[in-house]
Amino acid sequence: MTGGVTYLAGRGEAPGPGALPPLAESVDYIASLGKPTAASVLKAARDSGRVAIQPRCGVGGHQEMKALLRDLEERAAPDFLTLTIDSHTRLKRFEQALRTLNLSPGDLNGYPLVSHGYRRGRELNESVAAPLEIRHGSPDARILFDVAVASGITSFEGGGISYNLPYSKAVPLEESLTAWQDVDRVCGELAGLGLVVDRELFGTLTAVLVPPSISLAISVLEAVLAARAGVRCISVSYPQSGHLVQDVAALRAIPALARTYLPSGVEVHAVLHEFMGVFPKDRGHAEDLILYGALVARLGGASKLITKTYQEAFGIPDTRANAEGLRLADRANSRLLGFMTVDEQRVGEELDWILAEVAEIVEPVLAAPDTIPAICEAFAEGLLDIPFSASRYAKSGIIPKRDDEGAIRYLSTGSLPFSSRTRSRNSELLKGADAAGPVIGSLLAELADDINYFPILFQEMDSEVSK
Amino acid sequence: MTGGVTYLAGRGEAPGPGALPPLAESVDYIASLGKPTAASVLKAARDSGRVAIQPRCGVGGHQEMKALLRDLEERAAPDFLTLTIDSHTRLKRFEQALRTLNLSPGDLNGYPLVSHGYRRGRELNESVAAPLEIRHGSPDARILFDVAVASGITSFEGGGISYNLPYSKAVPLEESLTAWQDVDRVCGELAGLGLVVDRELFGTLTAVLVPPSISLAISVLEAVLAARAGVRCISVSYPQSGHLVQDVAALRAIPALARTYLPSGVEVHAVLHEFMGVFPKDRGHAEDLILYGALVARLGGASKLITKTYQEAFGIPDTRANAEGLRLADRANSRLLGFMTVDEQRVGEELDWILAEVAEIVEPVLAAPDTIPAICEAFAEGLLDIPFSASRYAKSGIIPKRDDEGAIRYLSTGSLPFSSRTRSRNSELLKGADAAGPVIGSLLAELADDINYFPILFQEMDSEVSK
Amino acid sequence: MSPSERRVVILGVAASDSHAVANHLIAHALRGVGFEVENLGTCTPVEEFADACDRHPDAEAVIIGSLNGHVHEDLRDLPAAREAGRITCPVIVGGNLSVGSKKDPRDLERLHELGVDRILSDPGQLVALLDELRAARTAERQLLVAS
Amino acid sequence: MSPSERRVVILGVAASDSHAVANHLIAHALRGVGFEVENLGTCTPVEEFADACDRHPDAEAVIIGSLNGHVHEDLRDLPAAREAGRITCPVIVGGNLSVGSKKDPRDLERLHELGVDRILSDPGQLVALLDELRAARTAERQLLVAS
Ligand code: B12
Ligand code: B12
Repeated sequence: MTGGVTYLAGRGEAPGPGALPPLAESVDYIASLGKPTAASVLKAARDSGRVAIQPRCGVGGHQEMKALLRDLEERAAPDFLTLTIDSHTRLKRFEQALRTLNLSPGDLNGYPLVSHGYRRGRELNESVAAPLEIRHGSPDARILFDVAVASGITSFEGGGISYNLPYSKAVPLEESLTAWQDVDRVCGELAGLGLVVDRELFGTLTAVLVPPSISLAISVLEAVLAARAGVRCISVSYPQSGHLVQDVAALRAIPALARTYLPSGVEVHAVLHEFMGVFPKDRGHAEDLILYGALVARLGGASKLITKTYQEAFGIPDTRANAEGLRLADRANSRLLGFMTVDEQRVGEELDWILAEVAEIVEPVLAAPDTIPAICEAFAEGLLDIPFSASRYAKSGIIPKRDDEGAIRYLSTGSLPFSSRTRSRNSELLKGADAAGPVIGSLLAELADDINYFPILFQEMDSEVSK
Repeated sequence: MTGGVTYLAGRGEAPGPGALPPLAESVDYIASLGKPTAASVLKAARDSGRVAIQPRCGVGGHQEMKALLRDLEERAAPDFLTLTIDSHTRLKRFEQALRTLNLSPGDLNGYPLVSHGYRRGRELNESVAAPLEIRHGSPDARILFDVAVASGITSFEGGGISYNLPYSKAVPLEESLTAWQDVDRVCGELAGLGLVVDRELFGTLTAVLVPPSISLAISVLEAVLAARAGVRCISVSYPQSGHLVQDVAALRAIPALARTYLPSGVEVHAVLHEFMGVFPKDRGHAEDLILYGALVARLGGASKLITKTYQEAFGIPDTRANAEGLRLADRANSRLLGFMTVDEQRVGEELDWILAEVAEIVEPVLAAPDTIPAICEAFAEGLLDIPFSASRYAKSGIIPKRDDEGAIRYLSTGSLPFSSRTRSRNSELLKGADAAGPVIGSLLAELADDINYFPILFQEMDSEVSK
Repeated sequence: MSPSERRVVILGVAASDSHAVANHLIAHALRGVGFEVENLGTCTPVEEFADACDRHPDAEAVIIGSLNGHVHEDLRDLPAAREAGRITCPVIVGGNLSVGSKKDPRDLERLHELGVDRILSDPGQLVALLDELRAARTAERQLLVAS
Repeated sequence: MSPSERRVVILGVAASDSHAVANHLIAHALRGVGFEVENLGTCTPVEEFADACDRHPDAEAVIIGSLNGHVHEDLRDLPAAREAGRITCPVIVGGNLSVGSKKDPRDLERLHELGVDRILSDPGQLVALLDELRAARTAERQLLVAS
């Protein structure tokens, strides 16, 4: 029964150059490619205890993109390669994407796949051995997804919450959740045709001071929706906070959450995004952070790691910096580092707390009869929330804060439905940190310090609070 | 009273181009250079808990050498830079060195400082901010040392045993020990003039499967001689065996041995030489080993680390590879790796054994009235020994072997004056390893496997034994 | 700033750009020193800035952040909006103003050509710049009155 | 090799080179299969190899290892020694035969020009090569006898 399988674009605007081939043809094309799917590479990584490595990479021009992928593969042989999509395309500003592509492709901050069209997508796919993933930030990715599948790409990032709230201002959640349900349903249908698409959720959200339980709770909700729509392989990504115990616990929470909230037929992988906030500028400091992130991924049992580069603080990295970031991160897979351990007892405690916080956030929503409306309502009321929202559709009523050790806690839990036990633990943990200065007035300075945590730790910058 | 201070060359052959300036002038020159001495950089590193980083580097041509030093400093800012001397100069084959320098400087495996002369040495010294060390392998380094001091270089590697047995075939130990006593005496006199020269001993010896207690015992003897001659800053280098607990224990043994065998006025630094045996060929594997070595240096509390490069298995590295090796090693100094620990109890046990073995080797020698003749005699009788000697003046009667975990033990202790307790521990530890195959006939294969430990561990090579 | 004084600025992030953190912090900081901030938030096309100017004819400046490298395309309609007299106050831009890790000064010139008046890197200098611009305008008005 | 057969080789490391490990292992291995090995060890000038040839006129080959990259300068006197008839048997060289990590085939040619007969990388192939060289020599002798 494949009658239901159609391109989503048929339901929306017509994409770039020319119509897409029939879907079944794309599935055959992928089989004929003779390269592993993203899902199988992830599984192989987990089975072998290796953390698969993946860069972010995307430039506007087609030849430049091909060269970039090939160079990265040649220099660093990552397990995955990426097409990072430009931010016009993300917001369906296809006209602007096309204009910039024609006038000045170097001005694009990613590869406008829709404008280039699926034939070029296939060409990129064929030019490297590693499977490709599309990374973007589109509240409504249906057109992009169609072109991606037609290009033979087997991994697609995003979700109805995580690719809306951090990435757009005025797209109602219902709209993005519905659009992503469409994407996930096609993934389900493709699975029926024998092609398992890896759907990575963007737990990184707004990246800056995201409390682990917020990241994981939103991924749980997106994962539940995806699994219901038929998705069979889900990667739950989590952004490194910078605190070892917290990060290892958060990564280890992912399989535990999958057991609790997802059907057993779904493969779930933990993915670490190397620190996504303000990066140190000095090359050595940036490299310290890159290596640290990769070690955290290993200790946390992640299947995959998305790397950063020593140019992160400056702009989109050049090829060499990107390759060096990959190579450095890959050192964490070294056979010689088996001696590294983490304080298991502290990780265990932190893990329990993370699971409790996530449960308190997601369970009221999942208890409602209809999940999508329940999510929209919860965000409207602040029962679900994220810090620093780019969108009007989240309240950003929570205030994150680092504790004395650097772990991210809740200074204000906003309207999150937390138990008093959770609330008092958070304020307990922040007591020391608060003591640093009077709360009134210095809040902004303290926030700035927490945002600039690594530049300050590496003494690239003075603390605002201690000024 | 500086009347005793003269150039050693006055006592030997006349070196390269032109006579050397008066020694006092060189001391003034060093003071005027306005850069820290090697000894002060070592002290600063130890005080700050940082492992200072140093490359090996040396090419034949002068301009090329200057460019190499500058490039390395610009790209990787190591704490020390090196002039690695070519192997003609090491053996006082000055004529061959000069001929190759004139005909084809690229054919030299190091910088022929004597042929270039001290003025060029000063030029090199002035062209970089880091202090320079001379690394060579000369059984009789007196001429080279004179030119080094005249060049304003404040660190000089070698010793009467460690720069003889691995580096020449037919130089009697008495000759090299006496020549090095001359060097050390001038260091003492220079200390009187206010210039403390760092004298690094070459505990690496023949580099391949050197049992830690052999390396350390020989360094103790050289250090005792150096301290008696007036040397005030001694770096004891130790070659990474590849076994974490053994290496950390060996590095931590260095300050303990200094307390036991050296006068308290002498500064002693532990230096790790990143793995000096057969390196893996694959770049990633080599990099894993480089990072591992650097982490071992940190865990062992070394003041300094001499780095390798991913081209080690192939030949003298190019500048980029050298810089990348330095940068990678420097990651071990990361502030973010404070969580790394080592099994302190096992390190403690291993440390006790190392100290016991060293004591059993050195104490009979140090008990003799005259140390130099006692050393020569002990080597003649095999009471002192090293594996794989390049020289006739060591018996190479000991046979090293890796135990099940990869630590280097004694399969045969030769004529070393070991207690039965030490001997039986070593055979205990090798029981498992021996069980791998019948001893007769397979010894050579087992030795080959131990030599090729890392290529085999990284599956670049098959084990000979299991063939 | 005296408590009676009312100073209004229009703030936002460029059209294709969703980087919110600096925008949140700048709004907080300006409000903290007494400004009335009409914060249009992320993903704000030139058209929306122009509409806000219509609503706030007394706005001292339009302050636009851009981090994602797309500022030139995102401000493509700025010359037209100025031409049409819809944005008359000074336009200040700050952030990460081109794609890539190596920055070319030409990219800043291109912004001036689009009609951007001032480019700032440190938001800490915003208040001083706003004061300077106001002083200049006052002087200009006095000049007009005098002539 | 039949137990009665006596096969002699001369082994050593080039003049400026003190790398001993491969030399130790090759000597052991050749002895293990029955060769009589005159091992001159490390740091052996051409002169010493020639002296050993004098002592062992029946030597099947002179086998020289070089790791440190100095093989060309170290074998500089080889042409003279061959000219003078002091080294008449085949000369086999192996190891790391130039300075640097990128190898140029020209460096091997230069060795042949110096009078090196065979260059090997894997010591495991030594015995086969020695057998081959001996067979060639026997054939040559038979040819001489026959003609
Ligand atoms: C967090 C982050 C994100 C988050 C943003 C979440 C959110 N909604 O806010 C997420 C993950 C969603 C994200 C997405 C993307 N990001 Co982003 N992101 C960052 C990151 C890591 C930190 C930014 C941040 O919040 N900093 C903290 C705040 C306080 O500082 P700031 O934004 O850097 O701003 C400072 C100055 O620029 C200045 N400033 C900022 N605005 C203004 C305005 C005025 C008027 C003035 C005077 C000054 C000023 O003051 C601030 C303090 O010094 C930076 C890299 C870094 N800095 O380390 C990349 C970075 C800004 N992102 C980048 C890119 C490209 C993207 C994407 C396009 C993805 C991609 N292709 O890789 C998408 C953009 C989506 C879109 N439509 O715009 C690039 C920009 C590249 C370039 N210009 O060449 C950066 C530099 C990363 C990189 N090296 O590639 N990103
Ligand atoms: C151990 C070692 C040392 C020890 C040697 C101790 C001793 N006395 O034996 C010490 C530390 C003293 C040393 C010193 C030096 N070394 Co060193 N050393 C090594 C190292 C790490 C291992 C060599 C070894 O023992 N391997 C084990 C044995 C079993 O294998 P092998 O020697 O590699 O030989 C193999 C083949 O080459 C071949 N082979 C070898 N000989 C022969 C002979 C024949 C006939 C045949 C057929 C085959 C053959 O078979 C072996 C098995 O596959 C190598 C790098 C590496 N490989 O990882 C560098 C290396 C050989 N050393 C090198 C150099 C340059 C030096 C120095 C000149 C110092 C310097 N400038 O950096 C001095 C030389 C001093 C001198 N006068 O020669 C370079 C050579 C560079 C080049 N050719 O471009 C190397 C490659 C390191 C590097 N990457 O720079 N070294």
